[in-house]
Amino acid sequence: MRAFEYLSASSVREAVEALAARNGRARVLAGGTDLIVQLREGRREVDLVVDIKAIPEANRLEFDLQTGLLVGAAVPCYRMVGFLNAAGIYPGLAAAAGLVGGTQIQGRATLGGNLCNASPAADTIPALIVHRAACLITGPQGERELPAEDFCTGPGQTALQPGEFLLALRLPPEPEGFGAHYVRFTPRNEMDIAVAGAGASLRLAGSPARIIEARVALGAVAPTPLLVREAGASLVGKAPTLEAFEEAGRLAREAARPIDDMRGTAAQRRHLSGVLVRRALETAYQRASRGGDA
Amino acid sequence: MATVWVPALLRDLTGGIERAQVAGATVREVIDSLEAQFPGVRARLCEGDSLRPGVAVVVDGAVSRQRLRQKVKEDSEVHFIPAITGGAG
Amino acid sequence: MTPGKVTVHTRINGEEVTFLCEPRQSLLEVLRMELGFTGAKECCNNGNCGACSVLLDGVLVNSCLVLAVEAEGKSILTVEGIAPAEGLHLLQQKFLEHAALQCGICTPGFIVSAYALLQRNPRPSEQEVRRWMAGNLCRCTGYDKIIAAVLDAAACLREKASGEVRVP
Amino acid sequence: MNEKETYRVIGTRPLRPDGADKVTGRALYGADLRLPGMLYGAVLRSPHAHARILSIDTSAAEALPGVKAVVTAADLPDVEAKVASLGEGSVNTRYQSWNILAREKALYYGHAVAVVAAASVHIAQEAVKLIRVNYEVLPPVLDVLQAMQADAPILLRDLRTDELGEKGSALTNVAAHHQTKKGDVERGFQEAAVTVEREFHTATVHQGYIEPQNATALYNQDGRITIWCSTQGSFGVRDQLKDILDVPVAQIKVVPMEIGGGFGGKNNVYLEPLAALLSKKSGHKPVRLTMNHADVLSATGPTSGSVIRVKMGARKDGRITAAQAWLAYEAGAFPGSPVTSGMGVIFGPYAIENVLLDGYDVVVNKPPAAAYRAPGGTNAAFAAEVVIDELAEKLGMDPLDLRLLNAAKEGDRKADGVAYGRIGCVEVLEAARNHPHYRAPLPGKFRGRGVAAGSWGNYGGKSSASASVNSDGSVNLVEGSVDIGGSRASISMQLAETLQIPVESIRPQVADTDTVGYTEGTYGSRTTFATGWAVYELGRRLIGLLCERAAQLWDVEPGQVTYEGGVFSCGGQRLSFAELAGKMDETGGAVVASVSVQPETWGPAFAAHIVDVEVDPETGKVDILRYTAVQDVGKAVHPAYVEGQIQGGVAQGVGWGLSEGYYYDAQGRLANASLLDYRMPTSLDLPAIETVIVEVPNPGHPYGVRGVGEVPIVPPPAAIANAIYRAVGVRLTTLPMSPARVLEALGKA
Repeated sequence: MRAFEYLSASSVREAVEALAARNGRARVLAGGTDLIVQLREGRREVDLVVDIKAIPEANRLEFDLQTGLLVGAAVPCYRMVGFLNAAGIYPGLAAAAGLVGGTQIQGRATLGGNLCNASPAADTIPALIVHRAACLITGPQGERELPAEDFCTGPGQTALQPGEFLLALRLPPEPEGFGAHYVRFTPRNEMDIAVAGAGASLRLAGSPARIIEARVALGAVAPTPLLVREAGASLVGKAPTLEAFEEAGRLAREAARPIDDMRGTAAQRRHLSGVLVRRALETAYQRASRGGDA
Repeated sequence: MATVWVPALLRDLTGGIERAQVAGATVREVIDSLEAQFPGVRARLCEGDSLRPGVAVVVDGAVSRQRLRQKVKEDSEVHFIPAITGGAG
Repeated sequence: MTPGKVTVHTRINGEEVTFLCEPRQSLLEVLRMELGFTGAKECCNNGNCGACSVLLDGVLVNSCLVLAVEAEGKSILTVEGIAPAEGLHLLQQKFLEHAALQCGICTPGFIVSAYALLQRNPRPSEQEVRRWMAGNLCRCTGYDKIIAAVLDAAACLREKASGEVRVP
Repeated sequence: MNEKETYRVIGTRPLRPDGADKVTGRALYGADLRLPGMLYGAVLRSPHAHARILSIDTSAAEALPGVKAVVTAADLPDVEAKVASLGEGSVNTRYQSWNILAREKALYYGHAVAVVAAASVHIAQEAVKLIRVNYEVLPPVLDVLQAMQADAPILLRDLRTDELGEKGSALTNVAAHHQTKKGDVERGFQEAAVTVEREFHTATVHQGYIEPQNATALYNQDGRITIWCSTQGSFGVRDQLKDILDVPVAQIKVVPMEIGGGFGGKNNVYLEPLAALLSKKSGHKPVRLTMNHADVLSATGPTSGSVIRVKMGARKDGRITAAQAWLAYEAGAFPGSPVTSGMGVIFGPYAIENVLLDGYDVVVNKPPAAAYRAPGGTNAAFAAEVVIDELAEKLGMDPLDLRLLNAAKEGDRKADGVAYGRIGCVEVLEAARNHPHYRAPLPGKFRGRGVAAGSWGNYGGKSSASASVNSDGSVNLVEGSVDIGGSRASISMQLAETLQIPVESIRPQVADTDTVGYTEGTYGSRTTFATGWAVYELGRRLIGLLCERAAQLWDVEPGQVTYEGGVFSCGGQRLSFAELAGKMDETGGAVVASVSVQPETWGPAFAAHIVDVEVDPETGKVDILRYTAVQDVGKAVHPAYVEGQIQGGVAQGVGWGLSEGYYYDAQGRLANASLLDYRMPTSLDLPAIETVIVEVPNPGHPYGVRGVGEVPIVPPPAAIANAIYRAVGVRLTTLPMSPARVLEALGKA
């Protein structure tokens, strides 16, 4: 591994200043499960690694019925999943975050890191998108917010500007009649990267129930995680039926732009997009009809 | 006389004969006898003064480590088979 | 540019240990090459096999995916710290009784991983053990005897802790 | 020989003697060794699958502070000249040398090109990046059928097809054509009422040991070379080093460290000669080289991908009348695939009158094939056992009944004409048919049960051991067999059985090549068989020596002393083993013995596997619900480790069947060279694996031992394929049977 310096930043300001001073040659370290591998394999070269785990704001994990969930970028998956499961909230996000690696990886990997690594196959990003998560970004120009679907711009590429870093993620409260889920397909039952993944959320209202809001997002079938607006739109106003879910799945399949690689074939990914969207919607619907995720 | 099972790829030299009764007290002598009956056999089975590295000789069911020096009995069965390999090297 | 070495203060298996390292050195590299804790094995070296598992402040991690400098102020438990002062830990004993190891290279990682599991969940189901251990690869055993050893150790530890009678 | 019907030690389950070290992390594997002043190495590997090396410039690497030595192929002895003087027999040495460091051409992605030793591994890795190699990139040949075509790019400049001593005239990638012929297949197929013919493809797969290759070398000022490494056979390493480095055997000492898995993949040397050369060039400093898994997957192992065509015919009553197979195996960059082993396995469990087998050994731009657990057997059995399943279906017969009807028995001749001795094929198939698993209902949609059989020949080979008796009656045992899966236990148990003393009294030690007699590697299911035989002879010799000591004490002839139940006696005089050991001083000092054996009477192993699967027709995913493996092991010395061998073989076979396989991109770069994307089964992918041990003792071994480790990997892919067919009605003929392939077969994607 090429040599670099290490800074454990204790404040947002210290981190921002250190990142800005290195002009793109510095990188944030949270869980390290991607960054350390990339540095070791020479896929990324930096002069400085800025550890954000000692920054209080990056470790926040808070839930409020009015403002929703706030997850600091340095919160490891096991901690967040445990928090969500214990409180019985955001089961769709818990499902996605719980899939990131095996137990050892769960002990280190973070939601923020999963997002910043910007893998097309990242499990948590479709879940964040369907939860309408916002990315809280901080940098030399202060803080800004960006919808999760706009954060990744290409494989390994994000909307972060020089000197900026992802500080936290904010998820709005799950409204009445809301349900969300993420499912992925992997050949192995663990320790695998999604061949395809699908997140889905919907909100039900009325009696008989109609879908009043819906979001569908795909992973591993395009250069970035994909919000499939037309699939979500197709559901709005409809009754929550298998036919409606399958139609959303069909639209998702059409939106997918998959490739052949060592993890799967394009044809397989296209097919799975439809299947997984339907399955995600089925579980999201079950959650919604039980009176919301909470 | 020992019975030699002629390897499939040598049957062009034996006129299609699959089994031959040949004299010899060792595998070396058996091959000499075969050569006398079917000229060219020795050059295919041997390389210099030893059995080819890729060829194994089985006498009465056991793969022989003595190879050309292996003793052969009057009623022995002798097979030349491809040496079992696991991989290169 | 060669950045200088950094001083890191830790507790390893209950003992205070201070070491010097380069920022690019992983915790695994320092444990093995500088401090002599070779029980943590360097195998895949990118988080995919679990052979280098250690507990970092009580959390199971792959030490190949931790920079040694990150261990500042933290406590580390390696396989060398599992056994009590006398004899073996029950998990270690059960691994031997069940023949749960063949080549043994993955064994320290499995023992540390199982130790972490039983601290959290003293009564795991077979499926819970299999899921927890999915980050520890073994190529020799087919996992069968490892799972049996962990379940047996869990039952014995419960029995020891509470005088509980085992139900077969 | 099996005069003993009951054993005291054999068949019990003692704790392994090296156990405490392995569960506490104290056991020393190769990468755990630290020597004073040790340097660390890194290897530069070819990014191209097929390229001519025009030049290598190492000057910038050499100039980097901390770099102590750089080695390229120019530093290896010129084996070419040696080959010329020795004839074709040395051709493997030349290829091996070319594999150690690419000479004229890089022949696969990951082929080592240069290697650096430096003060730290990080400096060595930085230095490697400074080496400039000028390549002329050539088109790669990655597919065995493509490689066989007349217009395919040629890998090696001198390769002509060998057909049992007859060389072809044209340059080719087909290194050899083998043929086995018995009876008349044409006539056999005419007699058949039903025939099935199919073509099968299997991916290149890796042994997947968890510990990467490592080697530490000290090339001393006096020319002595010491190598500490992870190997299945220390003497094999010594032999290879002698040839590759062109140094006398006496100059080399190989110290086998604990080994973190091998499965056949740690017989060949990769790093050892490089570490030795770096040590020499760096001023005789010890040098350590280790691989990571990217290196392991791209440049060691693997075993052959293959294309196999099988045709079988049977009469209405189920009797198989003819079987024909065409097998083409990838050898990797240099000749030497296990195709002949595949030919031995393909119809191994059956007595068939008319058989024709053609096997082709074909070079492609992949790493040279290394042995992998029953090399070549799994590919072959996959093809044959799926065809037999289809025959059973067409005949309306139970698949195990069909196999039993045709099962090979003692005296039946294999395809190569050699007659089987006492084998347990029928016993294994009967045990499978009578197993509750086979009879259990399997309710639920998309579920199916499959069976498959498998055979493996096993092996004997050279083994040595020596022992000395301690005054307390314990025995120090020195053996040359590296312990990969608990063989210290199975060897100690056979010595304890022979000596009629507790196994805890045996102190086994695996020794280096200076300390023990020549012993072949731990491969070929040979260790418990051959090294076990060595310690049986060793035990008898020690008893003979101790009888002489007792005779001295009692003033009788040694022949009058008997040894029974752990007690020496003559007339009314009695001394236990330990008591007599305590009197060594008065009777002439230490009692020591050494033996070496080379048994040729190994016995083949047979297995039958039953598997239940569930297929998700929407995703193509196959889940294993239940698995039972039945196997004849001859005699199970340590049943727990026998079960473990069977379970481990099944697990590898399941991986081979469902998820493992090399994925090369169009340029021939291995895209899944990591344990993340080379998908070996995790604990969550496998069910409990039930084992059924059948014991048909091998009459060619004092304790009836056959060999255990290899045959369990042979049936799994075929059994799974047959189960998938019963579950969803499609025949999978390509490995791995990945979700994408299952979906494709179902017409979904």
